[in-house]
Amino acid sequence: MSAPRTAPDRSTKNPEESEGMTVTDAPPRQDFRRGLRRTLAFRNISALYILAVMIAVFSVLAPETFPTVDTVRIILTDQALTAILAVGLVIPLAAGTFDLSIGSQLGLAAIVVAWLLGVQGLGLWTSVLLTLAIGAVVGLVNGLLIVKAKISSFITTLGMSSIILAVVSWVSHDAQILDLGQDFQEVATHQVLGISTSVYVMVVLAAVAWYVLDNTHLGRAVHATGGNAGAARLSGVRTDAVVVLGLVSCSLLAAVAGVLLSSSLATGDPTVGPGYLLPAFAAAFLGSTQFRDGRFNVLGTVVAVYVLATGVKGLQLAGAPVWIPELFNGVALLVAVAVTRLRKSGGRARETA
Amino acid sequence: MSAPRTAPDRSTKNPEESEGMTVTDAPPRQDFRRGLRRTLAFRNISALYILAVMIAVFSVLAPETFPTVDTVRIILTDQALTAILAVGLVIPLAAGTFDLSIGSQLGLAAIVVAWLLGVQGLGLWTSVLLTLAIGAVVGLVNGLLIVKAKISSFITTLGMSSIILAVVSWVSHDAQILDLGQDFQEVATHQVLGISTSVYVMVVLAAVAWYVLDNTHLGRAVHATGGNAGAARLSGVRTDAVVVLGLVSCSLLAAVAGVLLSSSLATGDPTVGPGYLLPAFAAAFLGSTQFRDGRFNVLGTVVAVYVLATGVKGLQLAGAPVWIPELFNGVALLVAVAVTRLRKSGGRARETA
Amino acid sequence: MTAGRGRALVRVDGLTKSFGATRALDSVSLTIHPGEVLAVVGHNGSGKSTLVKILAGFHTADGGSIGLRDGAGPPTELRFIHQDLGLVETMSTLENLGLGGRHGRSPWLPLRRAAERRVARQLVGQFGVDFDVDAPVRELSPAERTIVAIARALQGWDEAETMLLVLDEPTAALHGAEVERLMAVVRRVAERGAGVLFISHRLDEVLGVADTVLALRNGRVVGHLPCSDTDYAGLVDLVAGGSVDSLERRDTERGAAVLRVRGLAGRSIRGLDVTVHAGEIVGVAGILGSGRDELCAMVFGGHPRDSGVVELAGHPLAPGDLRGAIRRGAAFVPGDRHQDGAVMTMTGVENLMAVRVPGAESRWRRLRKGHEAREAATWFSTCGVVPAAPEMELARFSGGNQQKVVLAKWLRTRPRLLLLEEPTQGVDVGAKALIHRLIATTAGEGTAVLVASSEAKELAELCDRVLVLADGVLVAELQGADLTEFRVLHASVPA
Amino acid sequence: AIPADARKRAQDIIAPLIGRPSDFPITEPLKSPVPSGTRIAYIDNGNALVSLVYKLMQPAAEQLGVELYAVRAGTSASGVQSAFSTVVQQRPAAVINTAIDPALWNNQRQELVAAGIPVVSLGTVAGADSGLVQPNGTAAFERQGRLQAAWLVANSEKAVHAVLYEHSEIAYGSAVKRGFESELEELCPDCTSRVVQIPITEVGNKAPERIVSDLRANPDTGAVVFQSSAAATGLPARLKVAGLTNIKIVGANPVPTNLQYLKDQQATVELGADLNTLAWTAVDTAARLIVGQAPQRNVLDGEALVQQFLRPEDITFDPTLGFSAYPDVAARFKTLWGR
Ligand SMILES: Nc1ncnc2c1ncn2[C@@H]1O[C@H](COP(=O)(O)OP(=O)(O)OP(=O)(O)O)[C@@H](O)[C@H]1O
Ligand SMILES: Nc1ncnc2c1ncn2[C@@H]1O[C@H](COP(=O)(O)OP(=O)(O)OP(=O)(O)O)[C@@H](O)[C@H]1O
Ligand SMILES: [Mg+2]
Ligand SMILES: [Mg+2]
Repeated sequence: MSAPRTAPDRSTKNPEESEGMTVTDAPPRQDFRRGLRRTLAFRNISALYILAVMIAVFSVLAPETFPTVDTVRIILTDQALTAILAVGLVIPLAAGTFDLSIGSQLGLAAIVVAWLLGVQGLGLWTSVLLTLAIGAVVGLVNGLLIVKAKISSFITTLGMSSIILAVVSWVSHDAQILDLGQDFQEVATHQVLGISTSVYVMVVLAAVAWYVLDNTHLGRAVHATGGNAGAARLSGVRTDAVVVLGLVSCSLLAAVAGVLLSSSLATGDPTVGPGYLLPAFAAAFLGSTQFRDGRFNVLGTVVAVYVLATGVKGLQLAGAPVWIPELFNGVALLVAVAVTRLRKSGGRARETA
Repeated sequence: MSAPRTAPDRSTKNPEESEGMTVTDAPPRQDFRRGLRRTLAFRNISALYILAVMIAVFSVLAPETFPTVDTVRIILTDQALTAILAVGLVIPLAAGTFDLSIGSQLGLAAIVVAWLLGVQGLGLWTSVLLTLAIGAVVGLVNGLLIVKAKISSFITTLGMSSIILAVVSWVSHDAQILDLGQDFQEVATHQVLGISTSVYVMVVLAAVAWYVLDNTHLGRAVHATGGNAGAARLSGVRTDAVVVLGLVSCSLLAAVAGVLLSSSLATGDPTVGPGYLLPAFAAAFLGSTQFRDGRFNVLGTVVAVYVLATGVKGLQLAGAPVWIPELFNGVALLVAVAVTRLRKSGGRARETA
Repeated sequence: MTAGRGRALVRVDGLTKSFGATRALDSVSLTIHPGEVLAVVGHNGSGKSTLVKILAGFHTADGGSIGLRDGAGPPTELRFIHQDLGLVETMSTLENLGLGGRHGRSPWLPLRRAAERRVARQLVGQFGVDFDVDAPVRELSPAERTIVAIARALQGWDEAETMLLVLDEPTAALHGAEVERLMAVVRRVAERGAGVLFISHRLDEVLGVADTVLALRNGRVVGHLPCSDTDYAGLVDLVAGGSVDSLERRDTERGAAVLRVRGLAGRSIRGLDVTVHAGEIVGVAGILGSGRDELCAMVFGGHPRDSGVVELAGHPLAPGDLRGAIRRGAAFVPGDRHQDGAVMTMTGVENLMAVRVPGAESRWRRLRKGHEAREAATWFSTCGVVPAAPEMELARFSGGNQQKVVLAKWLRTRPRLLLLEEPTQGVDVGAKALIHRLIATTAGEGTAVLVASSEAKELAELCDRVLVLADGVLVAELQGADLTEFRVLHASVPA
Repeated sequence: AIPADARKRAQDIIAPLIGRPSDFPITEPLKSPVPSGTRIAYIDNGNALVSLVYKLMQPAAEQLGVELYAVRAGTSASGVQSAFSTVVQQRPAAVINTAIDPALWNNQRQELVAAGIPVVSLGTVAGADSGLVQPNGTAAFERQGRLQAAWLVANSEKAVHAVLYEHSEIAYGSAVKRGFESELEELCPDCTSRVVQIPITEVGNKAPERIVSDLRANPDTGAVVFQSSAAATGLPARLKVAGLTNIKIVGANPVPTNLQYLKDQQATVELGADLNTLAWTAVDTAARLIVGQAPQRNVLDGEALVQQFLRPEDITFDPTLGFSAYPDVAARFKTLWGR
C-alpha cells in the first residue's frame, strides 16, 4: 500500500491549529510560515481586513472625531452588552441549538433586576444574584423542553420568547421602573482607566467562554453535539447535558447583559430586549466565518460585533444619511461571509439551513 | 438524539396518505378505518383539538361576543396577511432555507406600492405589478446569494433584511406615504359576502401552494431539497433552482401581503414590516407539527395562524389582561408541539437545529 | 456478453481532479460499451468515488472529457448508486423513488400515489424483502436503504435503451443472499444492453460479475484488463500493490467470560444468550432482519431493549447508559458511519479523540495539542489512514479512510469489549487485512470481540466462533472445522 | 344625561381650539444672531413622527443659518446610546431630541449637560433636574387629556362611557391619563372611563385588532380616546369589518395617516398638535440656548405647543406634512430672528 503522502489541502483547515503542530514530514520552520500565511489569509480574517480599511477611510472622512481614543472608548462601551449576548449565543449555536429568546431574556433580566431593586426594595447584590438565578432557570426550562419534551430549539425558544415578553409586561405593567439608586448605576458605568465596568465584564466572560469552547474537552463535546448529536452520544458525550448546559450559560450571559443594561440606563425599561436579538445573531454568524472556518467561535464573534459597530460609528461621525448605517450592517455581513465562501474550493455549500 | 435506528413507530407515518389508498395487503375497509383513526389522532391534529376546546371555553366566557359570525369574519380578515406570509414562508422552509427577511420584505412592498402610487403617481395596477416584480427580484437576489455565493440562508436573509430596511428608510424618508386613492383601498377591503378580498386572496394563494407542495413532483423536489440537498442533487433534483424558486415564491407572497397591508391601512407605513416576522415563523413551525408529522405544510400553517388568532381573540373578548395573549401565543406553541412530540415513541428529537 | 459490442456508452478521457494538494484522479481514461460490466477497483482513497461524483456532475473535473454516446439513438442515461446512497432520509421510500424526474410526468401535475406505491412495492420486492414503503428512509436499516437506492436506480431501466448504471460499493451493507440477488439484477441489466460501472472492495464479487477491470492507484490507472485475464490474487496485487497475507489463525486461548448476555430481546431480537470470553473473537451472522445488525448496538446500550441482562465483566450495562458502558471498557463501532459513527464536520484528530480515555485527558485543562498530534500520528499510521491529515475535516476523507478513523477512535481506548458492526465496510483488501490483524492483536491482548458482519468470508476468516441468527434467535453456532464461509452462509438462510 | 351647564363649561374649554389654533407660542425676539458654522444634532430613530419633525425642522435651520444633521439611533437601547454618544463626541452647539425617552440615554444626557451642550427635547417628560428643555412637556400632555375629556362632554347628549387607549411604556402617558380622568370626573361625574393599555410594540400592526376586540367585549363603550393616534393606524378598516360605526373617536397627536383618515371621514376628531410650529420652536429654543438667552416662560414650562381640534372639514392642507396651524410660521420666526 503506497499511501499517497501528498500534503492534504490544509490551507483551508483550522489554520491556527497547525501552528506548533509539527507535521512529521515538513520542516517546522516552513510549516510555521505556512501556518502564518494561512492565518493571515484574507478569507480567514476578512472582518479584520474590512476593519483596517474602514479605519483608514473614516480617519480621512472624519479626521477630528473618528481616530480618537474617545471613539475607541465609546465603541467599546456601547457594544459591550451586544458582545456579551452574542458570546452567550455562540455556546448553544455551537451545540446545534438556536436560542431565539435571548433578546427577551435580556429584557426579562433588565426588568426583574429593576423590579427587585426598585419595587421590592431588595439589596443590590441580592437583586443581581436573584436575577441571574432567574435567568439560569429560564435557560434550564428551555433546555429541558428541548431535550426532554423534544421540541426543536427553534420552536422552544420562539415560544419561550413570547412567554417572557408576557412576563415582562406583567411584572412591569409595561411601564418603566425608576429609582434604582446610584450604587446600582455604578455597576455598569463605573470607570477604570476610562473604560466602564461592562467592558471588563464582557472581556472576562468572553475569555472564559473562549477558553472552554476552544480549548477544553468540554468545548469539544459542545462542537461534537452540534456536528452530529447521535454520533457524539455514542462516543460518550452527554449530549443532553451539553445542550442544557449550553442554554443555561447563554441565558446567564443574557441575564448579565440585562442587569448591566438596566444599570447603565438607571431604569428598568420593558421594551429594550427584543432589539438585541438580530444584532447578536448577525455577530455570531459573521463571527463563525472568521478564524475557525465555519465553526461558531467566541473570538470571531467579538470581533464581528466591534467591526460592525466601528463601521456604523464611522458612518455616523462622517455624517452619512440616516439609512446608510443600516445598509452597511447588511452589506458588511454579506460581503464578509461571501468572501469567505467564494474562495473556498467548491462543494459543501449551504451548511447551515 | 437518542438511539440510532430506534424502533420506528411506523404506525404514525403519513397517515393522510393511507386514506383512500388501498394498500394491497390489508383489507381496504380496515385500512381506511385505521387511516381515519391516525388522521384524527390527537398528536396529529393537536391544534384542532385545542381550537375546539378554546371555542367551547370562550363561548362560555364571552357568550355575547365570541360565538358570533362577526368574530369569524373579523378573525379571518385580521389574520389574512399573516397567513399569506406564513404560507409563503413554508415554501423555503420546506426546501431547507430560512427567510428571515420576509418581515422587511412585506414592509418593502408596503412602502414601494405606496410610493409608486402616491409619490410617482403611477396607475393602480402598474404600481401593484411593479411592486410584485420588485418583491420577486428581492427573492431572486436572496436565492442567488445562497446558491451562488454559497452564503447560508440564515446570514443571507439576515443581511438582506438590514438592506431592505435601509431601502425602506431611504425611499420613504421614514415618513408615511398617503393619498393612495379610494380604489387602492378597495383592493384589500372590498367585501364579498361580508368577507374582504384579502381573505379570498389568502385562500387562493394557500390553495395553490398546498397543491404544488403536497401534490406534485415539484413539491416533492422541494421537500427532498430540504431533507438532504446533497442527496436530492445526486438524484437529479435541481436543488439550486428549487431553492431560488422557493425564495422567489416566498418573496412574491410577502409582496402580496405588503400590498394588501398598505391597501387596508390606506397608507404606506415604513415601520410595519418586521412585526410580522415572528408570527409567521411561529405559524409555520407550529403548522409543521400538524397533519404531516413534522413536515412543513401549508394546511397546518394556515390552521396554526387561525388557531393562535382565535385564542388571542377569545382572550381579548373575555377581557384578559394585556399580557395574556402574548403568554397564550407562547404556551400554545409549546403545548401543541410538545403534545406531538411526547406521544411519539422516543427518539429523534431536535430534528431542526 | 462481449465487451466492445456497438458504440461506447461513455468515453472518459484524461480525467484529472485535485482537492488542494491531493490528486484524486490523474488522467483516467476508460470506455464502457453496451452490455459491458466494468469493475473499478483500488485502495481506499484511490479516486473511485471521485470518478463517480464527476460522472454525476457533483464535482467538476480539472481536466479531461466525458463523452456520452451521441448521434443515433437517445444519449446515454446515467443512473447512480452512490457510496453514501444519496437518499433523502426524511422522506419515504416511495418519495425517494420518485425523485429526479424518473416519473416521466410534468412536475406540475398531481401525484398518482396509488400507482407509485404499487411500483415501489414491486421494485423492493425484487430483492425478496418487504418493508413499509411509506416509512421515512431514516427508519430503515442500512441494508434496506441500500435496496431502496438500488431500486431507485433500476426503476424503468427496461424502458431506457441506453443506460449506464453506476454502483459505488453497493454491497457494503448487504448479506450474501442479497448480494446474489443484486448481482443477478446487474447481469440482467447488462444483458439488456446497458453498461455497468461497478465499484467494490469485495474482489470475488468483481470476478463474479465484471467483464473488465480497471484498477486505480493514487488516482492513476494501473491496470485495465478483461476479467478473464486475471484472478483473485491478480486483483489483490493490483489493488494493494503486492500480495496480502491472509490472517494467521491463532490458537484460541479463552480467558474469563467478559461479556455475558442473557435473554436479550428488542425490535428484531427475541431472546438471545451470548457469552464472549477475553481474547475471543465471536462473529454474528444472519440475513437482513435476523437481528444481526441490532445486537451490538443493544449490547452497548445505544439501542433500547425490551428485556434481558447484559453484563460486562460482571457489571450490568444499562440501556442508554453509554458513558457507563464506555467507562467499563466497552467500545462500539456502529454500522452506520454517517449517522452514528463520526462527526463529519469535525477534523480527523477531533474524531479520533472524541472518546475520552479515563485519566488520560483532563476536562478543564487546556487540550494538549502536542499530545493529540502524537496520538493522531500513531493511530493514523497504525490503522493506515491516508492521507495522514489529522486536521482535515472527516467528510473529505474517502469512505474507507473514514471507517479507519472510526476504528482508530475506539481502538485507542484499549477496550475490554470491542463491539463491531461491519468493521471493514468500504475498506480495500489491503486495509481489510490490516484491520483484521488489528482486531486479532487486540483480542490477543485480552479483549473480547463481538463482530457483526454481512460478509460470511470475513467472519469465517476472522472469528473463533460465529453465531448465526435468524428471525431474532440463535439458529447455529459454528466453530473449529465447522466454521467455513459456506456453512455460515448456509446456516443464515432460512430453510 | 349630561347637565347643560357641564356641557357649557366643556364647550367653553374647547371653543378656543375649534376652527382655530391656540396662540402662537413664541413672542420674544432672539437677541443676538447665531454664530455661523453652528451645528445642531438631531437623533432620528426611524419612527414616523420623529422623522417628520426632522423634516419640518430643516427649513427652520436653513432660515436660522445653522447646520442641522441627523444621527440614526438603532432599535435597541444600545443603538440609542450609541447614537447619543456619537453626538457627545461631535460636540454640536445643541442637540434636539424627539420622543426618545431620556431614560435610554441618561449617561449621554449627563455628559451633554456637563459639557454645556444644550439639549432640547420634544415630547418627553423628564424631571426638571434633568437639564433638558422640553417645550411640550408634562403640562402640554396633561392639557391634552383635559381637552379630550372636555371635547367628549361637549359633544355628548348622554353620559359617555369612554375608553382611553394608552401606552404606559411612553413616559408621558400618565400625564395624559391624569388630565383626562380628572377633567372627565370634574365635568361629568356620570361619565365613566376605562384605561386600556396598548403595548407600544403593537402599534402599526396588532393594535387595531386589540381595539376592536376590546370594543366588542365592552359594547357600551361610546367613545374612544387615544393618547396617541398612531395606534389607530389601520383601525377604520377593522371597524368596518366589525361593524362598529357609531363610536366617537377622539384622537390626539395624529400622524399623517390619521389626518388622512379624518379627511376621508373615517375618524371623528383629532386634537392636532402643530408639529411644524413645534419644530420651529425647537430650533428657536436651541438658538436661544446657544447664544445664552433664556427661553420664554412657556417653553420652560413645557406648554409651548399649538393645538387645535381638527374635524374633517379642517383638513384643507396636505396631510403628509402634518397639521400646521400657522402657514406663516417661517415669516414669523424670520421677524423674531431678525433675519
Ligand atoms: N473528551 C470528551 N469527549 C466527549 N465529551 C466530553 C469529553 N469531556 C467531557 N465531555 C462532556 O462534558 C460533560 C461534562 O463531563 P463530566 O464532568 O460529567 O465528566 P466526568 O466527570 O468524567 O463524568 P463521569 O463522572 O460520568 O465519569 C459531559 O457532558 C461529557 O459528555
Ligand atoms: N471534498 C474533498 N475535499 C478534499 N479531499 C477530498 C474530497 N473528496 C475526496 N477527497 C480526497 O480525494 C481522494 C480520493 O477520494 P475518493 O473518495 O475518490 O476515494 P475512493 O477511491 O472512493 O476510496 P474508498 O474506497 O475509501 O471509498 C482521497 O484522498 C480523499 O481524501
Ligand atoms: Mg469511495
Ligand atoms: Mg463526573
